[in-house]
Formats: sequence, structure tokens, C-alpha cells
Amino acid sequence: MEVNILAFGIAREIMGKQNLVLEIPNQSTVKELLEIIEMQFPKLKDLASMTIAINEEYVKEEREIKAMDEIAIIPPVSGG
Amino acid sequence: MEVNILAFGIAREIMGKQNLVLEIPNQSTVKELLEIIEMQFPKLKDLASMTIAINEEYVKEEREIKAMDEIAIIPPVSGG
Amino acid sequence: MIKITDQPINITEVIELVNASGAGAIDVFIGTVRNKTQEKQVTRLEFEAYDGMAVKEMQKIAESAKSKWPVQKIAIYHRKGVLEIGEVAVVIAVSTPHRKDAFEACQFAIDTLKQTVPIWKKEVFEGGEEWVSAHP
Amino acid sequence: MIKITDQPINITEVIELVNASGAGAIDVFIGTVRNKTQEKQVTRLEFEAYDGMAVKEMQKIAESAKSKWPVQKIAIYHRKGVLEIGEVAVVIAVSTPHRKDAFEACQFAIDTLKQTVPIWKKEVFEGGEEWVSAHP
Repeated sequence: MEVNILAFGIAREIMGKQNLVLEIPNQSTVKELLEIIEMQFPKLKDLASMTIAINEEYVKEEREIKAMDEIAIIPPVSGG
Repeated sequence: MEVNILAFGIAREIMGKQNLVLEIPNQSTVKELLEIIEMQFPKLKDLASMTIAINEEYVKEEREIKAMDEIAIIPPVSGG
Repeated sequence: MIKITDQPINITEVIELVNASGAGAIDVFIGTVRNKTQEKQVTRLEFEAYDGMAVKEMQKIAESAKSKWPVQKIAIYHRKGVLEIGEVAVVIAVSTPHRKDAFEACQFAIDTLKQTVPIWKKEVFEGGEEWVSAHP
Repeated sequence: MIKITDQPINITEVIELVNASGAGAIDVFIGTVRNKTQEKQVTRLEFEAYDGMAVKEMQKIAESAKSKWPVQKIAIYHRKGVLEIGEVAVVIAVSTPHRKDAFEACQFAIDTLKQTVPIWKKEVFEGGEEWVSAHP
């Protein structure tokens, strides 16, 4: 299935854009999605951390991706 | 000798005025001064604490009073 | 009383939001842009936010502070966009009946914000730039 | 940047006094008049100060904070006279490079002020009044 991914901060810079459309297998988990993304953008592996938020919430790695999910890549936060 | 004493807060209310002139023996210490004042205004003994400041500084009880000292009675402070 | 904004933050406005007649103490934390970090001269900062989620995470912090301390009111404002030296990046104001709780709740809020809220800061130096905390 | 005043305190003015380009953090404590203490309804407060000594003791607190933490600037303003509910009695602002120091130095300043600065507060209730902390 096709999913739409938002990227922020250094992840956005590494990926070259804020919005990315990716083709992933149905029933992929967050963990699997992360692996697919890192394969495509190996520089993301150098980050201190990288997590996924779905529908504006942090989620566990076992969470299954659904077609309508709003997916966001969250590199190490540094607000404040 | 004659000394001029400033009083604040509840001490001022107990003594009935902000400025008090007292006759004390020459070379009296702060401790002795406190005793003289408490004798004259027994209600001061009910306070949680009472100290003396001289020339705008906290002083030890052994400090000797001099004629030109600015003496102030400091009941428990409660600023802030 | 949670806001992400690309306009300068009005500190007085944030403080007035937490006024409460039962409060005896207000603690306010203001994060400003420093002119240096680890001996490098910073020219400016650029903040980027995942707005919707950042607001949600800030709301969680406010709820969590209220559950841990007797917080009367709490306000959290975060700036985004380009900030020059001395400008205000974040303001957190907390009102409580007694002062110890105000300090604790406010410190909890800024500490947690730095860990959980999806906002990113890029430091721009003379001849370089760096996303803060991005690399180990 | 120490002041005893019988006029309302301008919080913004106090905060601006501690602006410093090397500061990344400002903590501000604001003490306001609560509407109750130990379940009694407070009508107003009356603050009395031994002005000259109070300023000296506040200066000592500022110096002491600077010796204990990397304080860039510190300002302490205290109001005196009659204060209504919600009015500001004291404002302390501290700027430091990092936030933990700002919180600690500011909390130290207000805690010490309450112990050493010769200022006295009378609470006025419906049908009574009481000098705070006067009696054991």
C-alpha cells in the first residue's frame, strides 16, 4: 500500500523533502517501516534516535500501519 | 545613656510607636537591651522571635550598644 | 493556554493567563537564544515544529503537571521560525497556592517539553549549522 | 536591581533588567496575594518594611546567589503598603546560561528573602487581622 510520510528537522533535510510517498507491504509494523525508510536514506541511521508518530501520537514499534494513518518521522527533539 | 529605637510590624504595634527613646546603662549589650525592652513591653515575650539590628545589620547578642547606633527591633519577618 | 506561534511571544500575556485568586505563587520559565553553545558563536536559531502533535504533547505536559502538583493554571507558549540572539523561544508560567509547587511544576514542564515535544532547533554559526542533539 | 516600592510592580520591567545575551534561561518568581490562608478569607495584606536594611539584605541575597550559581543578572523587587487580592508582592528574576541554575538560584533567593529580609506582612480578614509568623 501507499503511505504518506511527514518528516521534520534533520530527517526532513536528509530525505530532501517534508512529504514523502512510500510503497510498503500491507500490514507493515512501525518497526518494519523504519527499516524501509532507513534502507532508502542510510544517513538516518547516524541519528541519536528516530521514532515514528502516528496520528500525532508516539506509538510502539509493533503498531501496525493503516492506510489512512498520518505518519511522521521524529528525529531527536530539541525544543525549549 | 539615651538611645533611639525603631520598631516594626507587631513590635511597633505592641510598643505603640515606631520610634522610642530609652534610657539604658552605658556599655549595655544587645542582650541586655532586649531584656530592658521586654521588661517594659511584656507582650514582646510572646513573639516567636525578636532580634535587634544595629546600623541596618543583624548583630550578635554580645554586641555593645554605642550612643550613635541606629537600633531596630526585628520581630519575625514575613516578607515575600 | 498552549500555543505554538511564529510571532514574538508576549511574556506578560502568558503570565496574565495564569492569574488566579487562589494562587500565591507564580513561577515563570523563559528560554532565550544564547549567543554561544559549547564555545561556538551562534548567529541565530531556527525552530521547526510538528504543530498539531507539539500542541498535543504540550497539553499532556499541562495535564500531567496538574495531576502531580496543586496547579491552579499553567500556560506554555513556544515560538517557531527564525530567532535572533536574545529572543524568547519558550515561556512556561505556572500558578500554585505555595511557591515550592510552582518551581517544581514549572521545572517539570520545561524538562519534559525538551524530551517529548516534537520541536527541532537548528543552530546557525558563522560558517555552519547544526540540528541540536541530532547526532550521538 | 533591588527595589522596595509602594507602587505596583511592573513585572516586565523586572524581567527586562535580567536580559543578557549569554543567558539561555530566565526564571521568574512572582509572589501574589492569595484570597485565603489556612481557610480564613483574606481581604487584603499590609506590608511594612525597614527600607534601608531590607535593601541591604536583598543585595546580600543577590551577591550570595551570584557566588553559588553562574548568575548573569538578578533583580529583586518587593512591594510595601496595602495590597489587594491578586496583587504582586514580590518579583525575583534570575538569568543564567542553563535552566537548572536559574530555577535553583531563584528558589534560593525567595526562600532566603522570607528568612532574612526585614519586611512584615499583616493579613486582614473579615473581622480581624494578624501579623504573619509573629507568634509561635
